[in-house]
Amino acid sequence: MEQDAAAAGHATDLRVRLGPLTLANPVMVASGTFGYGEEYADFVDLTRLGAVVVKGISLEPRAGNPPPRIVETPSGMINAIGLENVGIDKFLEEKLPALQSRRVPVIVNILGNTADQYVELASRLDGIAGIAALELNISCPNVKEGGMAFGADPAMAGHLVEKVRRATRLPLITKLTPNVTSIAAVAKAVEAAGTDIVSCINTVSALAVDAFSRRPKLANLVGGLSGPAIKPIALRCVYETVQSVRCPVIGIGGIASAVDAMEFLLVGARAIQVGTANFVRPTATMEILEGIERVLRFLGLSRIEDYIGTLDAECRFPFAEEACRF
Amino acid sequence: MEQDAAAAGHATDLRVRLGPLTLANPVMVASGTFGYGEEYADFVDLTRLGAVVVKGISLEPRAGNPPPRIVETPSGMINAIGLENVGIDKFLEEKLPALQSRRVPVIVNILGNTADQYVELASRLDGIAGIAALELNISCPNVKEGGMAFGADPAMAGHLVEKVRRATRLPLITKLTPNVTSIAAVAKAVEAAGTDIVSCINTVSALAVDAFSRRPKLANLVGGLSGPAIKPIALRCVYETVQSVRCPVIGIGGIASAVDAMEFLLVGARAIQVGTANFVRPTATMEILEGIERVLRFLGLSRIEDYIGTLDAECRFPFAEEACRF
Amino acid sequence: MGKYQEEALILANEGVADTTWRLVLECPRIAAEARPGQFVMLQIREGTDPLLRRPFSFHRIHPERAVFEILYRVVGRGTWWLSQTRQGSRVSVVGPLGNAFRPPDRPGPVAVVGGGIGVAPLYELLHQLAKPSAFFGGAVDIHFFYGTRTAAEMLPESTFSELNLPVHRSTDDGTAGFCGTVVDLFRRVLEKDRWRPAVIYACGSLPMQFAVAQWALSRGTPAQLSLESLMACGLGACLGCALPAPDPKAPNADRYVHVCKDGPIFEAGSIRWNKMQPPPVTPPTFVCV
Amino acid sequence: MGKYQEEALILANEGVADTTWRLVLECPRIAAEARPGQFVMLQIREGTDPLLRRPFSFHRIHPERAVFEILYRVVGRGTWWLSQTRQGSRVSVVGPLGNAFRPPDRPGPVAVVGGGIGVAPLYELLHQLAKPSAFFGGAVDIHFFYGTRTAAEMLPESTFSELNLPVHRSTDDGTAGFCGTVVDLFRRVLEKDRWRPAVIYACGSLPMQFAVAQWALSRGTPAQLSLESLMACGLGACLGCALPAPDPKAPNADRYVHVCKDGPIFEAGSIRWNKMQPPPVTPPTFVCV
Ligand SMILES: Cc1cc2nc3c(=O)[nH]c(=O)nc-3n(C[C@H](O)[C@H](O)[C@H](O)COP(=O)(O)OP(=O)(O)OC[C@H]3O[C@@H](n4cnc5c(N)ncnc54)[C@H](O)[C@@H]3O)c2cc1C
Ligand SMILES: Cc1cc2nc3c(=O)[nH]c(=O)nc-3n(C[C@H](O)[C@H](O)[C@H](O)COP(=O)(O)OP(=O)(O)OC[C@H]3O[C@@H](n4cnc5c(N)ncnc54)[C@H](O)[C@@H]3O)c2cc1C
Ligand SMILES: Cc1cc2nc3c(=O)[nH]c(=O)nc-3n(C[C@H](O)[C@H](O)[C@H](O)COP(=O)(O)O)c2cc1C
Ligand SMILES: Cc1cc2nc3c(=O)[nH]c(=O)nc-3n(C[C@H](O)[C@H](O)[C@H](O)COP(=O)(O)O)c2cc1C
Ligand code: FES
Ligand code: FES
Repeated sequence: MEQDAAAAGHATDLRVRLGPLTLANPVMVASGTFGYGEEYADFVDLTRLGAVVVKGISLEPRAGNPPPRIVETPSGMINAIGLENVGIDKFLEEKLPALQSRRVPVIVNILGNTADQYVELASRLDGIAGIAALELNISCPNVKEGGMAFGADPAMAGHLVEKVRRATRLPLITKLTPNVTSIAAVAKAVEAAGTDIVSCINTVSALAVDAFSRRPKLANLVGGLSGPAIKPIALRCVYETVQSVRCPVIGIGGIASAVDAMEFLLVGARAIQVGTANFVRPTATMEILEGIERVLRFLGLSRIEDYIGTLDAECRFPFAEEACRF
Repeated sequence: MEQDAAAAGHATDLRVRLGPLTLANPVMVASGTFGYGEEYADFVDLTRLGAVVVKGISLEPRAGNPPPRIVETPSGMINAIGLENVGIDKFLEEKLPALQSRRVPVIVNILGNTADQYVELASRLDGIAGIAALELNISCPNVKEGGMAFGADPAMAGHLVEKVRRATRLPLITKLTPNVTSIAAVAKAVEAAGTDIVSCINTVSALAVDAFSRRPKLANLVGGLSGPAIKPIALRCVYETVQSVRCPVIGIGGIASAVDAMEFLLVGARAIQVGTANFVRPTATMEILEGIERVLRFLGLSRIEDYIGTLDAECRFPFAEEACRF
Repeated sequence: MGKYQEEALILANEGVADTTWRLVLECPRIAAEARPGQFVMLQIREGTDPLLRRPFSFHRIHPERAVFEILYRVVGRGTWWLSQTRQGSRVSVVGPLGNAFRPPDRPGPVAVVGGGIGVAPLYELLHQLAKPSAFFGGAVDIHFFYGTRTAAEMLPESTFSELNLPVHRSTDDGTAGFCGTVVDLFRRVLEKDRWRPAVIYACGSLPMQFAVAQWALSRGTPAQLSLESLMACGLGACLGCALPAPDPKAPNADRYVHVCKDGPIFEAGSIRWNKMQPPPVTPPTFVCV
Repeated sequence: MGKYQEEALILANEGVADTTWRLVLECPRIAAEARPGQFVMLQIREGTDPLLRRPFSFHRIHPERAVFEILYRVVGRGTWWLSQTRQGSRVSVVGPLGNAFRPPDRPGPVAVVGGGIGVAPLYELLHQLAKPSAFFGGAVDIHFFYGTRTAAEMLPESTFSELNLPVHRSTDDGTAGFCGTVVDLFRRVLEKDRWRPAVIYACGSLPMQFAVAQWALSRGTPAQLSLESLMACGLGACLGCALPAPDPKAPNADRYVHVCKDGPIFEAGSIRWNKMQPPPVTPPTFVCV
């Protein structure tokens, strides 16, 4: 990695517009993988992130699932944290102020068991300074109620988004699950219901067991698969979503390098979130940010907007003309 | 790996019953990853396999998709072969006799664009000696027509199975796709329609692109993800399927070692298929077979039937009683 | 005190007992701030297999040489590959993480109880306890109990000779020292010699730590235990490393502490032992399948 | 002739030119049956990253010493890690795979054209061509054309001295030999020296092989080309390594040959060049991200 590349960075325009939301650059962190930001302050200059998406917040504090909560799998991990979180009161009192003082856009990921809980969360967060957007988690596979139940059905998802839409003026991101027959159908439903932005994907429903003790490796049995293993699935979901809606799409899933991030932008994501990679390299987001600039410069582009969605899906045959002579 | 373990193997009873189908052991190879058997004859004693599932066969020969057809991903690969195959006539003339002479049960994986094509394939294969079962591929994500279209909808899948059921007396395996909201719903539908056995999973729909050339890495754009990366997804699908149907289930997806195979048996699969691992280690199936015996012996079991489906999903707390004193 | 991500240089990586290796790393910023009981997250090798870092305690800290050591047991793919890594290569290290052992908060003899690879973090602790004024501020009467399954797994006696303190040894199979578990030995010595530790430090398998905790709780003796959990981040972000903890206000409600930020050093009473689950034991023969 | 899966011992693994390495493997069964033009599938390292084996041609075969060599260019993660593997370790190898170069089927001078790392399989071919009676059954008039992008990437002259044949060199940037592509050089030499090869053997980048194929097809000269494709199995089972091929009966229908079993050596006319797609070129700077 050339050091000068990062230094000369300001030549490249990394700003991205996602409907009502404008970010200084497309690199965010994914909910649940970056705590409330402070946890990474020793490794990441938080002000340089496009946005910080905080751990999913519910009305009441949640204890989460019993351990074991995580297990490693080939190029991935399964988690069943069970949405342990401090609850909205403590979040607003303790966690948000620290983040606000860092001057980075904060996106609050919210989760409820019922539509009313989502609505209440959204309206309580509505007026608050320093919150750039809400991300509706309707796609968590690790909790018994709510979560994925909403996200797996286009009609239910649309219904929920409609209600939440009325409760807040904040830009609204709806986070989709890949565990459906057609992610495009869900994306269309939530777009019609008024979401400003769609983000995908949440984790892939998965299971791990121990062949010797004959017990599940997670107390919750089933959990959510994340990390590089799911990148090809995420990329397909993002591509399908981009093809089916007009609203901006945020790409998530297995992004661990600048090249990974560029792949999502290439298929049309207007921003990306880095999740599991933060665990592997706490400095991952900074490396990705610098890498994106480097790749753009290599490609001779000065604006990231000129790269987004430029996948060339046609087959071309460079030898076609000459070879036809024989 | 202790050599004597393999030698002493006959002490362990590896026979498994899958409804009308009885296999000498639960280790099969997955369709499309083992050619027509002959390709692996230098590495594998074919007679020792539970069964060989051949590459998907259609009525007419198929050329398959243009290259590139495969791409490596983290702990996995995506393929979009496009079901290249020799067609049923050449299969019966050239490929089947070679396999029959090896005296290994042959399972024929079949695929059509229409229900009628499946039916015709099934009836043509019905009377033929040396065919142990049919596997209905209603789950291939790499072809435009047929394939996954049937497998993604419980009603359509059921309808197809019903028709094929009437066309053959051979044991009928239906192979399910993981790319659905509820694999249990599809499994129930095909069971009700008369399938004898369910196998899962086929590949996971996925995409890979090249950030520099800005082109897809597969000519077909989308392909199917396989290999260790998908094992946790496959295990979850198999578990859900086993919980929802009474018919036997065959586990497929990312199996690369004996321990992997045991995990699928543990959640209730009555046999397994080894796919991508054959590419990585041509001898994989033999190593898995020997490893299964070794693990069973370690666990003090002499019959594999005593292991199948014995997952203990309860949480237990060994210190509970003593610790309560404080 | 910060946390760092450093590319450490491997100065040595050598077997010191059966399945037990010692890794010596040049890693200036982390070595400068490391305290006994804390740990690092180590990336085994480049690429995505294994994906997650692995946690290891500081076994010995030499800030003056910009070096620290870890002692590890080969139990799975990660530690197996680590043992194959050669001197002169680099590994990525994140640390120092977690809390540290606290100095004894009351005068009197100190018992340090290590089972198996649990000796790893205790070794630096013993050094700091034994060094006058560094950790405790005075000479301490230290009794070190050290047990393994068998003699071959035991660190050689010379490892401890510079510490100049009594080492009580046990092996489960009696091939060295007392025949039995290290907790049996601990109980036996205390009974025989008729003394009581003012403070206990312990690290080892979960059943062993449970036994120590029970002993300590029943007698009201403070015991600092180094506990483990599966970890993804080591930074308090993923919330993966939860252990059940008592909630004084609601004894039956679920409440969790997190090993990487609330620990790894816990008081015996701060864990809800009746909800603890030891990890499944995979037989070593299949470790590298 | 069988195929084998062997755990080969690495006797040497050393850089021989810019980004170019030579791997010497002790691998008795495969070395005994290997022929020039064939290849092996090599597992880079234990574990699932990278998952698939990588194909490499035989660069040199010494059946009498149970040894063969491969010559490889570091272009991605797999070849990078391979270059980090040390002498004394083992790698799993599957082979020998694919067809081999066929001896020239007509008398007359033979042209061997290698571009970049494409020189790898040609080296053993040259040895067999040059050895009286081994491959061709007589002394052959061999002309060897060898081009790289720049001098630093070129194998040292000494590599070819034992072959005792004319080596025509080119570099794209003119830092050694003729300035231009190896095909430019080939055309130029033929024009100047006024001879025509009876048979051509070639290996190199796809555009280079295309140029050779066009030249050969337009003159009716038989040309054996060593082609590449992404591979999963190397055994004809996955059908992943397809290349478009002409179907004499239905010129516009899709038909594919498979590099691992129908190739890697193809006659220039057996490929449908107007449907060929060169692989995307990833810049080397980002190769190890
Ligand atoms: C704070 C802390 C400090 C530790 N200090 C040391 C030390 O100094 N020396 C030492 O040898 N070991 C130490 N461990 C345990 C060490 O992290 C594991 O042995 C190691 O991660 C196993 O990796 P593996 O890939 O070889 O095993 P795997 O193949 O991943 O698993 C093999 C076994 O190790 C257990 N294991 C896997 N990952 C972890 C993990 N992250 N934490 C705990 N157990 C795990 C599994 O449950 C399984 O039983 C410590 C653990 C923690 C949490
Ligand atoms: C029959 C055959 C013989 C070969 N012989 C040699 C040889 O003797 N010496 C040599 O240096 N190379 C040879 N190659 C090419 C070599 O296999 C690739 O360079 C290698 O697989 C790249 O691996 P990687 O992990 O470093 O690259 P990756 O990071 O996987 O990819 C980097 C680049 O290499 C290309 N590539 C990746 N995998 C393959 C593959 N399986 N086949 C072809 N290209 C690939 C990719 O398209 C990409 O452009 C041969 C290929 C074939 C098919
Ligand atoms: C430990 C962990 C906790 C997570 N918690 C949340 C959460 O609270 N809310 C949410 O919407 N997604 C959550 N996710 C999902 C991630 O935000 C992300 O969608 C997913 O991990 C895929 O991205 P990755 O592969 O980059 O990790 C969590 C993921 C992990 C690994
Ligand atoms: C190259 C390739 C070709 C395949 N062809 C078929 C096929 O023809 N019919 C079918 O039902 N499944 C096919 N599959 C899917 C496999 O049989 C299997 O379901 C899938 O690969 C998951 O198993 P694995 O992870 O062990 O490979 C193919 C898979 C691969 C990788
Ligand atoms: S390991 Fe992530 S919170 Fe402790
Ligand atoms: S690589 Fe599998 S068929 Fe050629």
